[in-house]
Amino acid sequence: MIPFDDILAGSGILFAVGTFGVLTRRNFILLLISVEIIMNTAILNFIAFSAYAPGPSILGVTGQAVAVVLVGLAATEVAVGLAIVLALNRVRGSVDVAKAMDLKL
Amino acid sequence: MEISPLTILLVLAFGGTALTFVAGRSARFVALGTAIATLVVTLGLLAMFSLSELLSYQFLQVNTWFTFMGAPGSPGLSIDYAVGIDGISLPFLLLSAVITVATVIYHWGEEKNPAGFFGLLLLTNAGLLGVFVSLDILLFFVFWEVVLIPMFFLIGHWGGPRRQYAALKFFVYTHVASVVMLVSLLAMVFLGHWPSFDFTDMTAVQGYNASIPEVAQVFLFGGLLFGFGVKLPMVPFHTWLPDAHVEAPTGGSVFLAALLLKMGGYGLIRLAFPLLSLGREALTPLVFFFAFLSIVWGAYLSLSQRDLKRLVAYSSINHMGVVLLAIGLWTQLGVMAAVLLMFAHGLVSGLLFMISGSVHHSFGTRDIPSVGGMTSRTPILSTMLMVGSLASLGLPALVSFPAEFSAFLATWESLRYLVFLPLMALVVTAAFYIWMMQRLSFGPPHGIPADAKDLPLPEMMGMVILVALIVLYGILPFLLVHIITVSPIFGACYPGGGGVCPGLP
Amino acid sequence: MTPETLLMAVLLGIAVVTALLALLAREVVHTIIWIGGFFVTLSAIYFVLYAAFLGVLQLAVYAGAVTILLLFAVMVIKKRIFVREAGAGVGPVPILLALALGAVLVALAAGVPGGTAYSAYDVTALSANLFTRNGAWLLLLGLVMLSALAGSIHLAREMRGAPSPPRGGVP
Amino acid sequence: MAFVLIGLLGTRLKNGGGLWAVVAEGLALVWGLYVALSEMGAPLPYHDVSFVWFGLPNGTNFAMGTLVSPLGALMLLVVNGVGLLVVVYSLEYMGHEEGLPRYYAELMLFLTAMNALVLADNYLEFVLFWELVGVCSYLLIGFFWKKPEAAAAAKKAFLVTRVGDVMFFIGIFVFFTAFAGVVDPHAVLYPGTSCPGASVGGGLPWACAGFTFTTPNANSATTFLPAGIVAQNANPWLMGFGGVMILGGAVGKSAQFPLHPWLPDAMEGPTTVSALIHAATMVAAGIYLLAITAIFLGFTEITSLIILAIGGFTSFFAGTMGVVAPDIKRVIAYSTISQLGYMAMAVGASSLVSDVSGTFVGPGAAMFHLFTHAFFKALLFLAAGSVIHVVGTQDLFKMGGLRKYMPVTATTMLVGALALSGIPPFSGFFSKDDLLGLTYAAAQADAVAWPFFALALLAVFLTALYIFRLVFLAFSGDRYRGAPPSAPHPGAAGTHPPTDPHEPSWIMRGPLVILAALSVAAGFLPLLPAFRGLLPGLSWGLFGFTYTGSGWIFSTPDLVISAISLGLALLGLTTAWRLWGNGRVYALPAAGPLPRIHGVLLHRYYIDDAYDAFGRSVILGIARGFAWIDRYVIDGTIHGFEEVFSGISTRGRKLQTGLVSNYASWVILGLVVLVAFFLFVVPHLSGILGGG
Repeated sequence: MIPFDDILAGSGILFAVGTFGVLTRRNFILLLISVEIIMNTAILNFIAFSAYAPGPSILGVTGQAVAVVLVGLAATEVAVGLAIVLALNRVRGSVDVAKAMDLKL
Repeated sequence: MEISPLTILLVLAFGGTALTFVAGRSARFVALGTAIATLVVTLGLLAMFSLSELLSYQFLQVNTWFTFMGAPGSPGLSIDYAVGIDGISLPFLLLSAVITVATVIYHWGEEKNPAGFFGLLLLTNAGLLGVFVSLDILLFFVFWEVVLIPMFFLIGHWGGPRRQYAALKFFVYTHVASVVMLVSLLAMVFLGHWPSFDFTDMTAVQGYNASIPEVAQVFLFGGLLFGFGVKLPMVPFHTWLPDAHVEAPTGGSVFLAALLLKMGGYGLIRLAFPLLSLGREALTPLVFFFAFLSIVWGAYLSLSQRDLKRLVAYSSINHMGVVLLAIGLWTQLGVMAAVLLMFAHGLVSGLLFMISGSVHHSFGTRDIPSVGGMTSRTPILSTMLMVGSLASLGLPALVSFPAEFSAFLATWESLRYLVFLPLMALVVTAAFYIWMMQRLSFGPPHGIPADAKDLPLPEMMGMVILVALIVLYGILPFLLVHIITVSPIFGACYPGGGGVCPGLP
Repeated sequence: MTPETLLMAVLLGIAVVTALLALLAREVVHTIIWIGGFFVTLSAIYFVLYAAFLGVLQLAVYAGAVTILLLFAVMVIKKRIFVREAGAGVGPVPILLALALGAVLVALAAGVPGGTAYSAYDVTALSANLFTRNGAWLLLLGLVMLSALAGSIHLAREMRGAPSPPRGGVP
Repeated sequence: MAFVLIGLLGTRLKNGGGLWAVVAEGLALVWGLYVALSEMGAPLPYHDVSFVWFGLPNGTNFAMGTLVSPLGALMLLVVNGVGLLVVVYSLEYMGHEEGLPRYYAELMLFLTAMNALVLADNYLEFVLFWELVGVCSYLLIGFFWKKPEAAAAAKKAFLVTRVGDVMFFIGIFVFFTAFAGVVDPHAVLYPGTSCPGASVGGGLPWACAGFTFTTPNANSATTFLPAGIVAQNANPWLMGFGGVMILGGAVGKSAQFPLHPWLPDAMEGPTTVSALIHAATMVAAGIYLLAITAIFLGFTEITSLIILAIGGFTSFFAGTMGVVAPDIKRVIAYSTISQLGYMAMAVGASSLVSDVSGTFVGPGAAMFHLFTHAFFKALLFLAAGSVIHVVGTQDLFKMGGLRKYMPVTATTMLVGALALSGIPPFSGFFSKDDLLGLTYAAAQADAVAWPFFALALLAVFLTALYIFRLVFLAFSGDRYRGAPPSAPHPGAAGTHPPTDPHEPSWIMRGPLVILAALSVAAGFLPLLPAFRGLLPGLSWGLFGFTYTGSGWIFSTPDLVISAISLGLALLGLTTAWRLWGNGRVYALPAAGPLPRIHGVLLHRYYIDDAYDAFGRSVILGIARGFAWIDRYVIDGTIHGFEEVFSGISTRGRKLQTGLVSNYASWVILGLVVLVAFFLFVVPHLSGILGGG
């Protein structure tokens, strides 16, 4: 008997933690890490639901399959993110997002 | 997997578009090649089209693109790549292909970034083909948007002095309409619990929609009416049209009037009217109101215009008002007339906008009072103007006549004495064309620059193609009508077609 | 409370704590250590949920590769990149928002009943699924990775001609 | 036989000169004669070819085909006979103009359309060629397009007839629905004709019933008439309405009272075109329509009375304007309107009479007058054309004494004038006598018709007055009033300065002589039994003696009417001689009511001005008003929205701090709200939207 509500609640809290990081940290690397936390909660949910699906079913395996894809996606994202960090550091000499306010109109 | 010819058509159209974009200096050859290839495939479809397959779409190809899994036990919702045509979409395909060929030829001498220009034209065409063949709501919407974007750039980059304003107005109007349309379509799918987004089986879809309560249907129908009506355009949502037409380059105007407006009417016939019967019944008076308003409004506004392009633009509003009226009647005669009239209007308004463009090239202005007696200097252009005007006001033996006659006859059958209203507007329509011709073509020449030239060959070729079709289908309308009536909307109404008409009374 | 429930609660608790510590740590190296712990904890949760392959994947990709990558990035930048967060920088709004989000998500989870996890998905079933039915996604992922690769290289190369950064401008 | 039509079209496309046109038209005439002769042998309509023009799944078919009927055969004779002579005449008359290929092309299209109209077997086809005839007349009237007046006249002709066409459309719609789709006028005129060639086109319903609008339920022409009467009884209002609408079409085309102003203006076209329009093609189409649909129009008495009233009034009304017009062509134009009024009156009268006696007399009298009128009107126009050709002006007061320069023209013109005024033994007398007798009978049946009968008699006087005014002003006397070599009338057809007026060549004189001979002979044709077969219900009378086909019947009222009309005509003739004969030019008294009346007549009762003012102020006013609303109200509303949104966004852009964290905050806030919405609100909504 797996307590799915616990898992979902836990992943919800983790999601909130990640969000907190995104909202408050100004270091780009930490931002990246926060996003990774959020990503992982999503993967966790997929796995939880795949386990929750009754029986050997297409739905169950598909959940895991999607999770695999997501792991790959998240890894890619880290790679690109770090490339950006390097570029940012080279151009601005800082990885502080507050200083990279190019989005302002 | 069976590949439908329609898929080949789409691949051809989009592939040719891509090639045109990168073709650089030789873009016009690539564009013409693509356009002609598209036309050939369309003619092939015309030849292969079966007149006896009355109840289903032809050249059907349905592949599930992906499926949203529903909760365990519920069927889920699939998005399909579903294409197919019937007699209602085939004329539009033909129109689209022909207009593209004619426009490319007309613009043979385009100087300003031809690769971009022809590429965008072809992209519009490809999107239009997609709209007319797609039988899945999301696919339909995707192609719908594909059509709108290149037109924005055509107006905004190649247009006249106020092109920025016009392009933005066009964009905002059509996208607000698109959003409303999309929301209504999605709501229809969800509220009706469709198993997939495709609507290849009209009877089945009508069955799903029967479970939608009337209140919701009225809202959905209203949303679709607005979404398609802006495109049509119906008064009072029409003011984007004159601006867009006036500022757009000639080819853009031709596409706008001849093809983009038809998307609205096509959407109404394909989606709004057959699928939402309760909403239709409730809102039909509103449809008639808008239709009459558009007819009268368009006619009178044309009369007050000085700019030739604006005049033609407002006359489009008038004609599309008749189309809306004919669709609104929702009888066999009415729907047939609407499709025929849209086809006719596509050819005729395309011709008239080409003429307006040529008038502008030759005389440097489109202001009607400041040019006169052009018959003596540019007889060919003047003749074309006369043919176009006479065709537009419904001269027999030209394609508009059977269409308008049927539309008004159908109106009489359903609405009796109300037919006076559009018919009186018909007199005004005749008045503004005849008056325009009197001022532009006849009388002693004035306001004609010394270097005014008659039509260059490419422009004339473009027009001649359209004139030939206008005459052909004017004399032999059954060539088209026989096709139009082969559709699931008409299908079961044939004797021996099953007895129950799912679509039309 | 079954042992499984207890185990799960403990693991989730560890995950939350490590994640928080990672975000609140003062040194970036500490952050990376904590986040490594977080990844390992998640991998353990996957094992408990009978998703063994995912657990291994998590260990290899996240706890291994990603963590090392982060560390590597820190080393390349070669600065005290950890910017000390001033207390004033964290207003009440983000915290409140995060709390609200957490509350909403927990409320969302509350209605879900428990169930028995199915244990028989082995790597064979997974790969069969992944390479047939969901092959398109894998293909798509490949494309994304390829373009990400190209993008990363481009980002690295782009800066060669760029004006040199104002060195020493960093506190 | 449609082959010949196609041949005509083919010729039209490639012809560059008039000879082709002459050949084509000659062939058409030969064919018309052949058709007419065969119809005389067997006076029943028959179908030739037909096909579905387009059709619908529910069985509604719109067909095209040819139907040869006695009336149609008569019209073929008229159209192609006059057409041939006009084309021959054009060879010289138009010889010096620019754009001849265009002229002949349009002329041939005009004649082709008219031929096809006559042969049309249903209303849709009829209206198709009817419109085509209208457009051709538009093009031909505007042939001298450099003249602003010509362009304006062409516009007027098109628009005024368009109003009539719109009514005609509605009339067709009415009949289409009232008769369950079967609308074949010929089947009514000749009861007993049944479904010939039912196998044509695979035995579809339309092959029967006269290729008409048909529906699956009503495909038998033989049962048509009773069904029609049932329909009439069921809804007399609708039938009357439809009849009036059809009449509207005919009124527009035949230039009857409210819609007449285009015809005098149409004189801006070449004279040959005027001859064609007035004698054989355009205006005749309106009367032909009235004739073949007379049975429908007669369903309600009020419709018949309206027709009679319009016709009678127009005949008088146009005559008054003809008396003062200074332009030679306009005088003849008014006479056309007046004579068409007679024909319309006869159609109305025949319906009234048939109501009383229970048998349908048919519009034979009207068609007979159309037949004779075609010849003498073409004659008058062509003679006037030859005068204009020679003297270079259209102003009657600048002519005079032309008889000695151009005796042939003068003589033929005189023949035409005598025929027009109805003086025996010229053809106009016989046909007009029939009309008046019929109207008298109608007046006995319905007292409302009396005033119009009186007006028609007055019009006889006026006819003689104005036509002899023309003849005397132009030809009599010794003095030529034009100041030779006057500047040619601007743009008048084929002008060269008249240093010495002389007769034109035989190419122009030949048609005049032929037409003059026909103007005499046409009156006696009804004595031939074969010819009578073409005109149902026609009687031929001479001073009270009516020839019935087998013997003579005498009736006193007929004698009285003949005598009165002859007396009035002679009175008009002598009055004209007193006022304008022998070189006199009647000068108006300076005082009294006459100058004022003259002014009103010269301004055509101000009707044209009223129409112009209506068009300019009301229609254009509405248009400008709509344009204003479009610009300021509708677009203004849109721009108002724009203001609001741009105001919001100006404020909103301050929220764009550029800090990623802040953007993220908004995203999260949105997420929270959305999730909360779905969690707490949506469950309550689903009940409202009915599932989902």
